[in-house]
Order: sequence, then structure tokens, then C-alpha cells
Amino acid sequence: MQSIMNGVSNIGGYTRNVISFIGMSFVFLLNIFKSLFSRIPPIREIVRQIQFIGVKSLPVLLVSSLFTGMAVALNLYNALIRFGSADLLGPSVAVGLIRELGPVMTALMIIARVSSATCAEIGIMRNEQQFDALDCMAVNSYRYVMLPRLMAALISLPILTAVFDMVGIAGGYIVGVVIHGESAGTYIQGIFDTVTFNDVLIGQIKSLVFAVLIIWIPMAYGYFLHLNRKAAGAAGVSHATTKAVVISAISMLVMNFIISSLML
Amino acid sequence: MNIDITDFEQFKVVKLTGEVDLHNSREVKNVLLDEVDKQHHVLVDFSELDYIDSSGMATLVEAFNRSKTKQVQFHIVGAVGAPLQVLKLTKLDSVFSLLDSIEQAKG
Amino acid sequence: MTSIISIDNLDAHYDDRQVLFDVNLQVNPGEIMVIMGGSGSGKSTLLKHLLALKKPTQGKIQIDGHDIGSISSKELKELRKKMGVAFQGGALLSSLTVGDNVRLPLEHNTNLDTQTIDIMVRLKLELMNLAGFENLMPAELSGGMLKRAGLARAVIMDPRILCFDEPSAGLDPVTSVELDELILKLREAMNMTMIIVTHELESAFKIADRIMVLFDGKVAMVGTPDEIRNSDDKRIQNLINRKSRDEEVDGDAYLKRLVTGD
Amino acid sequence: MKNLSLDFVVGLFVIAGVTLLLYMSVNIGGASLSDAGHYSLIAKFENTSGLKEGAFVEVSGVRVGQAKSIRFDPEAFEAVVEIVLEDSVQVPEDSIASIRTAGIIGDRFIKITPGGSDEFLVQGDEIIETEPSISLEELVSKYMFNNE
Repeated sequence: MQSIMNGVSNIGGYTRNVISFIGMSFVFLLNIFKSLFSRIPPIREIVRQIQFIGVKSLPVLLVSSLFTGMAVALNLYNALIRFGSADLLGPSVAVGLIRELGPVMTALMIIARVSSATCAEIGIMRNEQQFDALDCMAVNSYRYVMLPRLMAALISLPILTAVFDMVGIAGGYIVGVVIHGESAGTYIQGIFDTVTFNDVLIGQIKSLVFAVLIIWIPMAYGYFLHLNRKAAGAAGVSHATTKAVVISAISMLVMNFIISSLML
Repeated sequence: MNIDITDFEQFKVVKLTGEVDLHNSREVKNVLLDEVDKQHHVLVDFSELDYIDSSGMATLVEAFNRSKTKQVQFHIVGAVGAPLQVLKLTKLDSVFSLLDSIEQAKG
Repeated sequence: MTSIISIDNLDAHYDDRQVLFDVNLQVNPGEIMVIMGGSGSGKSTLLKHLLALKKPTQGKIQIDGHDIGSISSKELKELRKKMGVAFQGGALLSSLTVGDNVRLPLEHNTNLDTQTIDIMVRLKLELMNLAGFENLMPAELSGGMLKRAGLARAVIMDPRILCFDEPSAGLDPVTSVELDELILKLREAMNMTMIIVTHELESAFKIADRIMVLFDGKVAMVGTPDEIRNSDDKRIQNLINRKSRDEEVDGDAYLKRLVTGD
Repeated sequence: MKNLSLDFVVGLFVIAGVTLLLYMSVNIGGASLSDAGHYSLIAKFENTSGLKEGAFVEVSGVRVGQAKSIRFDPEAFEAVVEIVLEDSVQVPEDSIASIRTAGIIGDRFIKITPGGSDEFLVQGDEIIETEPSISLEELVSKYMFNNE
């Protein structure tokens, strides 16, 4: 009996914590957006963050997009050839990449490279009382620390997604045209004829929404690190980082499905 | 804070009264640099100064440095109390030329 | 003389655990007040409340005439410009150089010329014996240097109130003595009010005008260093003579703690 | 110098990225930045099954425009398709608009077969003669039904 009571109240306590964390995170996001209007955003910091989130992600993104495009094309080619429709390879690869794979894979790469680092960095800043120090200096830490990262993510992700799409399509070209000898004209003209502005728009809307999700969640986990008193210090940072990465990835994928179904 | 400028021999005497802090040190800077740029020898009178913060000190350092390149004289006169303590704390008493009274500047 | 900081009947909790019990304190302008206590005595929590980083469960804190429990965020911002805080580990922003860290408050809160700011930053770094470290990153500095750089940043705006968390913790004796002397010099030249949180007796007795001793979240005593030394409170004497806190062991209670963990 | 190169790299990244985005939207996606150079016609079909907004419009096998919107007219029980064409393409008033399929499983598109009239349709006019989309099943069932 006692253990059932404990179990139920554990669930209750956990639910309470989760809900209060979600609430705080939304207030946190709101505060970041609010800080946009208080003074000129710190341009220097934004540039630095674009360098980190955008420019430095390019190499890993180029490699992953090329191979993703090639793998997708390989599978689609083998499927399409059975129906004698290999001339649809270009459009299939392009639409798949632009609508789904481009935004999702880019976001996943950024989660692996940036979200984890951001959560760890902000968590360590919390641990070292850097946010307390900023507060005491009357420096708005939302504006100074969070806003540049959010802005940089919002600028970088659509660009990275576009790069992923284009390089992926090039990967498909390698498989379809160079390896399997389909006509280059069919591959390229098919893409031009089939892909609509709507496809590009959906991909870009996704990348913007993902940008907010995958930078906001790790920042919130890092910023509220001190609230979980049982896991403070270095263990707290690693715990929060793991959690932030998992939650970012899952919420990104769920959001991807929601946007896809809303905008089909 | 008040800034009064009077003439004494070949010097312009810039007398600072009251408190120099973050809010008005820019004013002090403009006056001092202006005088130095006009090739005037400058005496900064501290005798009525109650308080000077580090932005005021930084301002004096800038003006003093400028006076060296313009080859004009630049002295601080009558520093006592808290301003003198600040000068000593920041070891600027070894940089500036400190005089006890305006008359000393003549000789 | 009216006090610049006054704390009335302050209670504080972490979740369900009460960490401060009915704390009262008056600090006079220009005074060095040392808050002393062992680890877990609640002294860091008290500091957090003074800095308005944490809201009190009960009680009132007034700084410079403002009740920081009910202050508007704009007034709090103005108040914070008059307060400098040096944190235990320096709390320098790891993404900025030492120089940029020190100049941060000036760049955000004043409209001084860059050159003036440059000179101010170097003046403070010289003061803290950190000349030439301006362009290093915080990660390249030792613990003592970080502490001094944090102090440089705390006093860059020439605040009226300086709060210092554990100035001598983790420092070698010579550096720690230097830091104590620096604190005294700062007070003399700038007439700052200082709140210093420490567990180091020697430095407390050396720099303090008055000392507040905290035990388990309760004020044991407030008084001048001499009064503290001559106190007949057994716990304070233990603290001064560096005795471990031997208490009478209640055999039954001890057994219960071991077996049930309560 | 260090800051300059950082700014330069980031600037390059943003400029190249935005160019790529615009290229994708305009060239591949076929977004029109302005309405200039285009005019629209209306065509009513009995059945537009399979036709999607954005489907392209061909004259003699050349792509000259696209279906901008497809809506249902509840009074006439017809589908009303708005077709956007380039200004250079002139459609005689007796032309026929038909919905065709590219390949067996390909997209539906609108084929305009030009008529012989000297009068050309202008902005907002309707292509009167239309042929609805034909579904494979209907064709097959028709054939079987006739044979019975």
C-alpha cells in the first residue's frame, strides 16, 4: 500500500516538475524575444555565433548531405527501375530532400554539433555563476547571451538546409547520371518541372521552426541547471546536455511530422 | 560638478568643484583636451574637488598624455583627501606632476 | 548614521529546507562587514539575497533606501550599477578576454569613449597586479588571478557597495594577504561599503570593522573583531581555536540515523 | 585583422547562402517575384481529378505557365482553374484546354490546343472549350461496359 502511494506521488511530483519546467522554458523563450526590442542586438556576438553554428558546420554538412543524397538516389533508382520510371529519379530525390530530408538531417547534424555544445557551455556558465555576475552587472543575459545564439540559428539553419538540399541533389546526380547512366537532362529538367515553390517554402519553414527548437531547448536546459539541485556540478552539465540533445531531436522530429501534415 | 577656467600667468587654471564621476567625466575631458589642443599650459585645480572616480582619472591620463605630445605643461594642483587617495591607489601620483599650490607652477 | 544596508527578520528556504532563520543586520556606510561562518551556515545564501538573486521567504532587505523585495526592475538596474560583486571563482565570461570582461559593465551601462574605457580598464588591472593579462582568456589564468580579475570587474564602475564572496578561499597565504591589503586600500581611497563573505578567520579579523557570525542559518553574534574574540559563545570559541565541532553523542539517536537514515 | 577575417567569412557564408536560397526558390521552385509579364485566364472543367495547384501548362509540349488556383463552383458543379501564362504566349479564343497525364504515373498537366481564331484571349477571359481529366479506371470500365 505504502509503495503504491509512493509510486503515485512520485508520478505526481515528476509531472509537476515537468510542467513547471515547460512553463519556465516558455517564459525563457519569451524573454529572449522580448530582449530583441530593448536595445540594438549585440551584432559582434551574432557574427561570432553564425561562425560557430553556420560556417563551422559546413564541412560535416557537405559530407553528410552528399552521402545522404547518394544513398537516397541509390534506393529510389532500384525501386523506380522496376516500374520503368527511372526518369523520375531527379524529381523524387529533389522533392524528398527539399521537403523532408534536408531540414531534418540538417537539424540533426546541428543538434549533434551545436545543441550539445550550447547546453554544456551555458550550463557551465550557470555553474560558474556567470549569469549571477551578468545580473549583478545590470547586463541583460537574455540579450547578451541567448539572443545572439537564437538569431544566429535562425539565420544559419535555412542556409545550411539549402546547402544540404543542393549537395544532396548533386549526390543523386552522381548516382543516377554518372553511375547508372541516366540522362542528365531528364534528371535536371525533371527537378525544374516538378519542384514547386511550395516545396521549397515548406522546407524553409521547417528549418526556421527547427532552428528555434534546437537552440532554445539546450539553452533552457543549461540556464535552469541550478534548479535541479540533485544533479549540480559537472554531472549536472553532462546530464542536462544528454537530456537536451534527446529532447531537441525528438521534439524536432515530432514538429516535422506536424508541419508536414499541416502543409501537405 | 562645476568647471571654472581662469588665467594665471601663462597657465589656464581648470578648477573642478564637487564630484567627478561617470556622468560628467566626459565634460571634463572635452574641456581639458580643448585647452591642451589650443597649446595652453594647464593647471588642474583639485582644491575644491570632493571626489573623483576612475573615469575622471582616465580622463586626466588622456589629457596628460596629449599634453606631452603637444609639449605643454600639465600640472595637478592641491590634491588632498579622497582624490589624493585615489591618485595614490592607482599609483598615478608617480605619473602626474602634483603641485601643492598654484604659485608653485611659476618657478 | 543611517545604515546603507539593513536586513530585517530574513527567512530563506531551498525548496522545503529552511537555510536562514530570522537574520537581522545593519551595515553603516563605509564599513567593512564580514559575514563569517562554516560551510553550510547559510552565508552564501545570505549574499544571494543581498544581491537580489533570490527572493526571501520572509523579511525585508533594504539597500540604499530601496526595499529590494518590491523594487521595480528599472530601479533594481540603477541600484546594481552602484553595487559591485566579486564572485568566488571570478565568474568571468569564458567567451571574452580578461580585458573585455572588465570593460563589460562600462560598455553596457555608460556612454564613455572607447579610449577612456581602455584606460579605466588598464588602471583597474594595474591595481590588481594584472597588467599585461588584458588579452588572455579566463581559462589561461590561475585561480588567484581569476579572483583578482573578478574584483577588477566588480570595481570598474567605482561602486558604493562592494560584495566579495570568499576573497581568500583557495589562495596561497601571500596572495591572500595581498588581497586583504588591497581591500583595505580600496575602502580608504573610494570609501566603499563592503560586505565580505568568508570562512577565513585571520583575514576576517584583519579587515573587518564588524563581523557577523552565522551558525546553521542563525546569527550567533554581530560585533567588532575584539568582541568576537572575547565572546564566551562556545561555538565561536571553537571556530576561533579551530576545534572540530564535537558534540555530545546521543547513542539512541545516532543508532536511529544509521539504521533508518532519518 | 582577426575580426576582419571572421566578419569576412561570416559575410561570405550569409551572402552565398541567401543567393542559394533565392536560386532554389526562384529557379527550382519557380516562384515569381512579381506578377509583371504574366496574365491569367479561367478554364472550367467538369473534372480536374489529379490536377494540382502549380501544375504546368503546355502549348505544343512547351511549358508556358501554370495552374494558379483550383476551386469548386458549387452552383455550376464545375471546377474553376485559374491559369497563369507568360505575356508572350497568346491564346486564340477558340482554343481547347485539356487535362492530360505525363507518363503512366506522372503528374497531371493542362494542355492548351490552339484554335484558328484571330481573336486572342486577354486577362480574365475564359477558355470555353475544355476536356476533363480522364481516369484510367473510367476508360477501362467504359470499354468493358460498351462491350457488354
